[in-house]
Amino acid sequence: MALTKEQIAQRIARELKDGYYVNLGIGIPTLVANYIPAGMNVVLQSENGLLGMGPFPFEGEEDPDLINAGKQTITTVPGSVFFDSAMSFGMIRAGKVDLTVLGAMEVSENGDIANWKIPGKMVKGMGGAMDLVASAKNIIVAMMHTNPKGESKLLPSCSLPLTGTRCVKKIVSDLAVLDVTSGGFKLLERAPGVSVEEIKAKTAGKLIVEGDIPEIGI
Amino acid sequence: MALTKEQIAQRIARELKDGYYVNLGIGIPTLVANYIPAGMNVVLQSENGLLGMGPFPFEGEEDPDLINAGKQTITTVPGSVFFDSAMSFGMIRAGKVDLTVLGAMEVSENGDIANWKIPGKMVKGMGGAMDLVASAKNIIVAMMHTNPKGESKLLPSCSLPLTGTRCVKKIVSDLAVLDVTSGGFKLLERAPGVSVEEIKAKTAGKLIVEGDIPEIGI
Amino acid sequence: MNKVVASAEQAIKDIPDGAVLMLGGFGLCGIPENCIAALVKKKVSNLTCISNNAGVDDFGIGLMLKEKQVKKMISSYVGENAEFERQLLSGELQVELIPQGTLATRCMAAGYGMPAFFTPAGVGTEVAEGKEIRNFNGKDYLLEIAFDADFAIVKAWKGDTDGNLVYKETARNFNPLMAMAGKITIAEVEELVPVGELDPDAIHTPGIYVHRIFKGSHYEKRIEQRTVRKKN
Amino acid sequence: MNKVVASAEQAIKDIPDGAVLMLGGFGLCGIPENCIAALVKKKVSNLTCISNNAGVDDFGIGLMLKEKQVKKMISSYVGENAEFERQLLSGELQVELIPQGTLATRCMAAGYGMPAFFTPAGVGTEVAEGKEIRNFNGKDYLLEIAFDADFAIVKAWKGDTDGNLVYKETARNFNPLMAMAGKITIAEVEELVPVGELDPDAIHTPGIYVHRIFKGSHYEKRIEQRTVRKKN
Repeated sequence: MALTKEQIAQRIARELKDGYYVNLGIGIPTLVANYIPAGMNVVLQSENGLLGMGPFPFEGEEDPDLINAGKQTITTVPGSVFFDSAMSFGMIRAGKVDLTVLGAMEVSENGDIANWKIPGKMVKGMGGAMDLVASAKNIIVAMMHTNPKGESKLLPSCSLPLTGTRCVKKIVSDLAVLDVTSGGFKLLERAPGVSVEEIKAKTAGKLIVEGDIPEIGI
Repeated sequence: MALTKEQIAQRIARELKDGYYVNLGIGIPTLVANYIPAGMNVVLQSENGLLGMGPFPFEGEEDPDLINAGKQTITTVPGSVFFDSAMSFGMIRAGKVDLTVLGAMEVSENGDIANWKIPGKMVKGMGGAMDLVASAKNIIVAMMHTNPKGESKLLPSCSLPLTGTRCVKKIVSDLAVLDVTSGGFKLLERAPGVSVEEIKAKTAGKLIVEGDIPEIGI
Repeated sequence: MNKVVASAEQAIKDIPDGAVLMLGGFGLCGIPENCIAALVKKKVSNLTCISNNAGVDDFGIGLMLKEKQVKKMISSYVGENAEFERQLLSGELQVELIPQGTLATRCMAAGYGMPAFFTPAGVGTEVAEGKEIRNFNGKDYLLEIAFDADFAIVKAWKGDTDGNLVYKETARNFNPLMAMAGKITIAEVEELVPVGELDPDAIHTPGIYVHRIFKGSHYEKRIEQRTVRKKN
Repeated sequence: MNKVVASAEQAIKDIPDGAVLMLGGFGLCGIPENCIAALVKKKVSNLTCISNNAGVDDFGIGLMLKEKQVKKMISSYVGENAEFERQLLSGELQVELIPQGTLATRCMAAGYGMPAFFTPAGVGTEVAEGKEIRNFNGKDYLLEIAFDADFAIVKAWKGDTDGNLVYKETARNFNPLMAMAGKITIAEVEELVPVGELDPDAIHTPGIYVHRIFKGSHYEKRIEQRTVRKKN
C-alpha cells in the first residue's frame, strides 16, 4: 500500500528534533505541521516574514495581515516574531533554518531538484524555492514516486529546468524513504506491502539497496 | 579677524535647508547644531544609530543608553528613530543624508580629504569617516586654514594618508569660504578684515579668485 | 519639510508613463490599495512594476494589468491571474522572474547603497545565465545587482508626519525594503499620527527614506486563501 | 529547546583560547558587561575580538586587554585606552582598522548568508590595498567579505526564553548585527521574560539567531563622555 499524503507528512515529521527551526513548503510539506510530536518544540518559519507560525485561525478570526507563504490565513504561537523578506531569506541563506521540506517534480540521483517550471506550460515563478534549496542545510523532498503517467520522478538527471543542484538530502515518497548519497538513491525504508522490486522498477536513477529494507512504521 | 570656531559653525549653518537630514562630525561640526535657524526643520543623524538627535541632557538626566557618535550623552527630539549600525551606514551610502559636515587635517584642490591618520603617531582609527566621505552627496569641511605651524591645510595634494578622494564640496575655514571645483579652490567669501592676499598666501593649492570677494556676514 | 499629502492622487501625480515602480506587498497582503487605485484612475501606462506578485484578476496589480498599464513585471511568482497569463502568452506583457530572496535583497541593497552582492540562489539554474559566478569557501554564488526604481510605493500600518513607518504582522514583507529603495518613496498608512507618537525603538522604516505620506482609506484587505479551522 | 543558561560563566564556558569573538556595543554603550567579566575570570587568551571599539583602561574590552587576553582587535576606532596603546606599540597586540560602516555590513552579511558585497568606503585609501575594485554606474567600490566569527556576544535590553531580543535606544548599534553573525550567539539581557511577552512586531533580533541567553546583573553602564546642559 502506497502511503497517503498524510502518511508521507507523518513519516517526515519523525525527522524533526526538539529546537528545530523548519520551513515547510506548499502541499504535502504543510501537512507535516499536524504531526509534530507533543512536547517537542519546533518553530515554523514562513518565508514571507514569520517565525512561530500556528494553525489556521478559527472561522471568523481570519486576519488579512497574517498569512503564510502560501497566502493562507494563519495564526501565530507565543514567541512569534515578524520580519521583512530580506531578513527572512537572510536567515535561510545563513543556514539558521535547520530543515526545509518541499515538493518536487523531479529529483536526480546527485540531489538536483526541479520543481518550478515545465517548458511549454505557463510559468508562475520560482517564488522562494531557489533561495531555499540553494541555502538550506537539510532538505527533505516530499513527493509521489512517479508522475500520473507512471513515470519515475527519481531520475539519473533531471529533464526539467532545475531549481537547484546537489541539495536534496532525503526523499519521502509514497513508496519509500531514500537518502541521496554520493552513489545515488539509497533505499532506507519501503511503504508497507510495497516490494523492493516495485521501488526498483519505479526508480529510474541509480538505486542502492543494501541488506533488508524495513517497512515504514506509521 | 579670523573666524572663531563658533563663527565657522554659524557660517556653515547657513548652508542648511528645511527638511535636510544632516550628519555632523566631532568638533566644530557639532557646534553647527546650535545655529539651526528657528523654524527650520533639520534632522540630525548620528551614525551610531539615531535620527532626530537633540541637545545635551539636563544635568542628572543623562541616559547611558543614549549617546551620539562622539560617545557624548544626548537627548532625542520628537519623531526620533533608532536603528542598527548597518542601516545607519546604509542610509549614508544610499545618499539619503543631505549634508555631512566634518573636520579635516588636509584637503586637496581636487577634493581629497585626510583626517584620520598621521604616520608615526598612534592611529586611533577612521571610525565612520571613510564611509561618510565615500557616500555623502554633499560634504562641507570645517577646519582651520593653516596648521599650528602656519602651514596651509589646503594643498595641491594631500601629504597624509587619505580618508577619501574627490569628495569635499565646500570648505569653511577660519579665513574663508571656498568651493572645491574642477579647477581648484574657488574663493567665495573671506573672513571680516582678512585680505584676499592673506588667503592666497595661506592656500598652497590652486586658488581661484574671480571678481570682488565679499566678507562673510556673521 | 512637509511630507504629508492629501490623497493617493496627490501622492502619485508626477509618476510618468514608462516609470519603474516598486510596489510592496506579498500576494494581496500589505499592498498599497489606495495608490494602485489612483494609478488606474490616472491611466499611467508603460510601467515596469517590481513586486513579488502581480495581484489577482480584479484586485491589486491585477487592476493595472486589466487596463494594460504594465509593460513589464519583475516578480518571483505571478500565478492566480488569468488576464496576466493572456497578456504574457500574447506577448503584450514582459515578465522577469527572480528568486524571492534575491528580489528582496536587491531592494535592500538599493536602500543600503550596495550596488551588488553575492547570493547562492539560482546557481546551476537558468537564473544564473549571463551572471558572474564566484566561489567563496567552497560554495558557488551569483553576483546580483541592486534595483534602480524611480518610485517605491508602500503600505504601512501606522506612520507619522515625518514619514516614520510601522508595519503590522506579515503585511511587513517587502514594504520596508522597497521603502528604502525608491528614488521617491510614497507611503500610504492606515493611521497617520503626529511625530512623537511612535515608539522610536520600534519603527521599521525611518522617515529619512520616505518622501510622501498620506492616510489611506477604505482598505479592503482582501484575503487570497481563506483557511480556517472549525471551533470544536 | 532550552536556550536559557544560569549565568555569564555558563554562557561562555566553552569559549576556547584562540577563539574569534564578536562583541556588541559602541564605546561603552550596549556592551555585554557580564560576559566580559566572565571572560576575564575564565582567563581565556589569544582572542581575536571584532568590536567597534576596545573599551577604556578599566572598563569594557579594556579589562581583557589589561589581562593580555586579546591577540588581535578588529575595530573602527580604538582611542581612549592607554594600555591598548602600550601593547600596540610594543607589538604585543595586533590591530586591524576597518571603516565603521564596513564593519557593520560585514557582520550583517554574515548573518544574511551573503559572502561578499561592494561598498565605496575606503576607495582610494590604504583600506583598498589588495582588494578588488569595481565600477558600478560610474563609481568605484571595494569588494568586502562577510566576517566569520566563532562566538557573538551581545547585550540586549529585553529578551525572551526563545532568544528573541529587543534593544534600547542607541544601545542597539552593532548588537543585532553581531547577534546574526556568530556561529554561536550569546545574549545577555537586563530583563528576561517568558515567550509571548514581547511584541512580535517590535523584536529586533529573532530568536533563531540566538543560542544562549541569560539575565545579566549589576549593570554599571558607564558613561564615556558625560555632556549636559544646566537647567535654566
